[in-house]
Amino acid sequence: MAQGRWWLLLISRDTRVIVQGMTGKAGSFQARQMLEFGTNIVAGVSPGRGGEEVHGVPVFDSVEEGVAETGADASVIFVPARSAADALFEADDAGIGLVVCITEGVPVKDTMRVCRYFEGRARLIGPNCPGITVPGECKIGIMPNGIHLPGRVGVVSRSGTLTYELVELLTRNGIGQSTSIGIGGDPVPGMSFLDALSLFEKDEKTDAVLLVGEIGGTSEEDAAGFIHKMSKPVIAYVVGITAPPEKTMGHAGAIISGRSGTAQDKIYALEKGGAMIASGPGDVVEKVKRTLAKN
Amino acid sequence: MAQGRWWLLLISRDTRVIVQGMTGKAGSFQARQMLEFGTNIVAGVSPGRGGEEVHGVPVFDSVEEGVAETGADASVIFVPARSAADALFEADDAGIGLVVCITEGVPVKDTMRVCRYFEGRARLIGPNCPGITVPGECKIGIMPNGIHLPGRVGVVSRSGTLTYELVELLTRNGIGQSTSIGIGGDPVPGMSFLDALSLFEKDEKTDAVLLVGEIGGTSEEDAAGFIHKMSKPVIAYVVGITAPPEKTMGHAGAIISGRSGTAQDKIYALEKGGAMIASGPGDVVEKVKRTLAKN
Amino acid sequence: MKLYEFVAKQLFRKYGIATPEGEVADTPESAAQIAGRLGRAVIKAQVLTGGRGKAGGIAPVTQSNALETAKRILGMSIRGLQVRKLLVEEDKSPEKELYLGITIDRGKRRPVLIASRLGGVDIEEAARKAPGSIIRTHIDPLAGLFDYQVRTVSRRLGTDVGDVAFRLYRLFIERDCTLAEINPLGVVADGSLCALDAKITVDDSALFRQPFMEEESGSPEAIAKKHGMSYVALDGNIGCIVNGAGLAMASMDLIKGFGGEPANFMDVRGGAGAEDVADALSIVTSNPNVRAVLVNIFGGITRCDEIAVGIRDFRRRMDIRLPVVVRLTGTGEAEARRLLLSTGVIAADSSEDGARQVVALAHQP
Amino acid sequence: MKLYEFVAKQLFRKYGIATPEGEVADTPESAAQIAGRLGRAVIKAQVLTGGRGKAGGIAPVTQSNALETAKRILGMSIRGLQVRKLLVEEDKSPEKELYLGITIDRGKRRPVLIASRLGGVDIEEAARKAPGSIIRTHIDPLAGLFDYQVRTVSRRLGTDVGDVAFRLYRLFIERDCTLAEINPLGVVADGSLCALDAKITVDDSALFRQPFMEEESGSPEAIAKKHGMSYVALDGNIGCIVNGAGLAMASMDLIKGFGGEPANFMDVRGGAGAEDVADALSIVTSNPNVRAVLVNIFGGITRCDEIAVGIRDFRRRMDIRLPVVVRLTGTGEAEARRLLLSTGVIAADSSEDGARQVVALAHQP
Repeated sequence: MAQGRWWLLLISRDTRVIVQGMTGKAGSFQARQMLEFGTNIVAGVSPGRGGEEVHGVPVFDSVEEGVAETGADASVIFVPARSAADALFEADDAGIGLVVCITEGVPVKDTMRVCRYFEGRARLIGPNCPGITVPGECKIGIMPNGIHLPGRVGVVSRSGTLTYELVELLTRNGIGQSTSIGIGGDPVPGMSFLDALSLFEKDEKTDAVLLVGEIGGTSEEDAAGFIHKMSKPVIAYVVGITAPPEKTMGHAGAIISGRSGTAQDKIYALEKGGAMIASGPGDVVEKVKRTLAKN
Repeated sequence: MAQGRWWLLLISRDTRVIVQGMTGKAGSFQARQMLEFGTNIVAGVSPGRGGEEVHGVPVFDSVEEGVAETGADASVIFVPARSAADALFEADDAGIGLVVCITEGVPVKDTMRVCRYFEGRARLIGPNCPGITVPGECKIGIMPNGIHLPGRVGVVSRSGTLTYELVELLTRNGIGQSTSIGIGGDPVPGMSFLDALSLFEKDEKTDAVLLVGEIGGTSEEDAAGFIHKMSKPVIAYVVGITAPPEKTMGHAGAIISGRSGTAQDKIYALEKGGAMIASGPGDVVEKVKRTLAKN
Repeated sequence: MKLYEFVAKQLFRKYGIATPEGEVADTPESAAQIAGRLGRAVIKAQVLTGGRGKAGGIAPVTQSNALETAKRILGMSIRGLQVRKLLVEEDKSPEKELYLGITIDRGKRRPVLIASRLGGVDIEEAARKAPGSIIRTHIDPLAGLFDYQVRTVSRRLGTDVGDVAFRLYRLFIERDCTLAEINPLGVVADGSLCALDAKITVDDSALFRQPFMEEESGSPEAIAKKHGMSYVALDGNIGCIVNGAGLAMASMDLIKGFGGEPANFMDVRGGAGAEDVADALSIVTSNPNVRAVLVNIFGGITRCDEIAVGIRDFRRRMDIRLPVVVRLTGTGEAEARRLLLSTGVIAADSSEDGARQVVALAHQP
Repeated sequence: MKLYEFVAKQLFRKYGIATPEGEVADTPESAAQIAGRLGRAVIKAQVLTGGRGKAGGIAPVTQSNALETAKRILGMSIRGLQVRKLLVEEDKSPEKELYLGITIDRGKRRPVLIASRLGGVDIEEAARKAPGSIIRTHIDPLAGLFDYQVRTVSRRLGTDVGDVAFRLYRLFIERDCTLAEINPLGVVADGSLCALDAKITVDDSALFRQPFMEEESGSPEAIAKKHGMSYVALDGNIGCIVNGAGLAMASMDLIKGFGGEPANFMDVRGGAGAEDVADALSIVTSNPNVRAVLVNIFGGITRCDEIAVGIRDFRRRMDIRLPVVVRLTGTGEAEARRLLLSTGVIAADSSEDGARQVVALAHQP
């Protein structure tokens, strides 16, 4: 209930993470991945399963109990879409400061209600997102373990696998990441591009930012105006140039309506805002490299 | 919509006040009283009456327009009970920082919704309250004009006329007030005793606080624990000692249920918390005088 | 406004909360007839107060003693309230009795769902004796009751009350309740839940948008309410007419402090005019115990001169010999003093002065 | 999911929003019969796309030309969609045409009520031509639409749309809409409001709690949806199977960049297994234009080895000669490579490499 539980940009090895939906298939699998990454998972939550253990981590009936017993301050959500909003409300009520919602297919009404409820309280990443990773420190989400490398590029993206691909490319080319954030592709996301850019701007461990956008909505355009206020360079890559208008490209909610939201519009806005535009994965690596060399 | 528009304790002659319901009988009458007091009323609001003037003050159709045209930062509400909540939402949405709701008979559900909506945004005094007065500076509400005297005693009270009586008594005895706040007698008030005490504690112009409580609820008890944390003395006067249990004493929502909420309980809690207890209006004056002399 | 148990149960059924089958009767004969149809039945006095059980106002009946029991209860008065209606219901004999209620937490400014395994008893008593048995869940008034909250309550109760809790909350919100209570909530043989008692209080301020009928009644309380005032009869002999509940209670405390006994609480509210005061005087002086009256008005919205006109007119019209002490201060004070000069009322300088004088007058033989 | 106009109008009526009287017909004869009963009528093609008016899919009819018009429209196809149903309605001839709609402002994370005096035209066009004519009101998703907001909208419109706006918002929220639009909202002769057109889109993610029937259809899009995948047919000749919408679009962009043309968009989503990939291959290769297929999987939740099994099984089962370029990386990558060794698929190192290779293969004669 407290006001102003805003999260620092960097989660760390000390962040105490709860996994909501820990006894489910995805929750259990991803919890193991996170543990292997080094994430400090202190508790799982599954109603009616309190007292059990998963991967040696105690499971509680409610987030409140989990927080009381373990002092958890972050949570990651793997519960089914129809109960995701409820799990989010529960996490916030229990005083969790950062909630990452992996669940896909959450009704947009539920997400709007949650976002409104979280105002001034918990910070939400997602839903339908890969989460946040600080290489060498902590991963809250489902990004694959092997792709990261500690470094000084902040990555923020609306997509999942495309993010993995780009992060891995950076890593393969020796470019490390300060923090990678997948904000998710749902029409209404908790954290926006703008939010992420503001955080990276303030983050002392970040020298440059890679923003990966896609068609639909105006989240990229909304963030573009902030770029020229930033002291750090931003490289932007936008996909969906070949997508025909008025078609829905996948569940990501990437709907083009009218002229706004096309890849061209986004690229135009981002370029005007001061971002360097990359034309493809290879070009992303090149531009990031060149930018870091200049700094 | 901005976060953290918390009001300073002291309204001043520079506070720009909007009167919602300005063309109504009570609104118009009280607006004149406030103008005579010296309050800087910059606008009235009455839907459908935009363009008119009352006492030379322009009237607008909406708070939003009033704020846009006049830069108002506070508002006082005289609209009927059934539309009071709507007027409160409107004031907050328009960016008003302090809203005083005079209206009596607002359904408690509406007040709860408004209080929740205002969290982290506008500050609410009332409903069903006399408002706030800083002698010599600004009055937002309906306290009679002639009773105040600038000074260093903060007054906070749940009742209306009893407050006037006590403020006038203080004044007649040469004891001035820093700020007088009538938080209102409704079951769910915006500003609570605890809120008011915290403000007075921080206020450099206040040396001592007079708290006037009455039976019902546990607002006095909730504030009592804070008193011993205060650096300033608190004199408390609680009415309703003769009220029989399980009776509703007036519209003030002063309902005694079970043992909690009786005048005796409140006096016990306040005394334990460190307040000096006054037995009647005369004793209030005596105790305040003695306290000020000691400081 | 409190609702009768049978009205509250009608509401419960409308919101899908199960109650025992039953009907209302106002004669012993019809009560016995209903009981006969139901088989094992309970007869419950319908009065708007607690403690009916202890007072003998609730009794299980058989075919043979239903008439006699109904007669007995219809003849009772409980805490001063005459029993005029009976609720005759099937006797459910629950296996468990829980408590489930929603009220308002004034300090937290939110509705609070209260649940306990200890149903069927006074919840405040249970809270004192076994504080651990009370489960409190605060509800966000914008977002509503969450699934996880109800799940937690059910887990702690050991009984799934999810469905009833959501229905009760919907009723509470849609009907502007300040209290909606099921005590006991019975768990019956087939495991289903049944509201064995029902207590609902509706926010008086919300009656304009709620379809409940206010009870018609000629009581002074009801007359005062109709005039927009608050009146509560008490045992003393000093009538009080004050504007503002706080000042009214302060005046009563002062009267008591000077050795007097208030005959009533009366708040004429802000903005009262001449006629309102005359009405207030009629109501207060309709109490035969009243030996003296204190009118204590602090003008603001209420104008002292209007009050004075009301007092003057009332005294002219009614030719009442009761001593009246009047303390008027604030807006229109000077004019008020002038108006009251020739009316024979006694002026007071302050609340304390007024209380002192009226106590002295009431003590005169 | 988009609703047909006639379904949306049924919903409107359920929520108390007035619509013209009318009925649905699927033969010219029944359309003519309904038109005859209504008198002055309009026949409207029921297809899930805009631009019906411009395409001639909406026509006022008289008794004499109703049959002929119905025949003509039932024979049409609008933006590639065959007209199978007609809505025959009374012709209201409104005095004014307004716009009223609710959709979601993704940036503000709230529903937004949009109103305009310029009804009856494309609202995005109106927004471009006369931005001042568009009134936008954001709605708090917890607190709901406020009276004052609707009052302000009505004042700026010059017409009281309060009642319709509240009903439309209730529908929008209760039915999990992402769009609920009345364009035009007609002001008819007696001053009352009538929804002359209706456009509703329901959130696909909320269909589990909404009673709408998904249209049954044998289209590849529908089959993909049933399998939990997203498929959109395009004009090119390179089939694409990718996990993740972003990576899918990146792959398509790369294909285009190398001079190729994607035949489709397909996102197999996270956690796809062997069978899902086989299904995806069936759907993609059912398009006769496809000359080569790119499978681009970045393993995470999706396991590469599972994908490999799916590809192998599909190729064994279907004996399809189409060249398939496979790029797999991430979880289970090594095992996947081993599984695919003997299947004749072409391996790619990266998305760019895969796109380059598949374009080259598609260009082979």
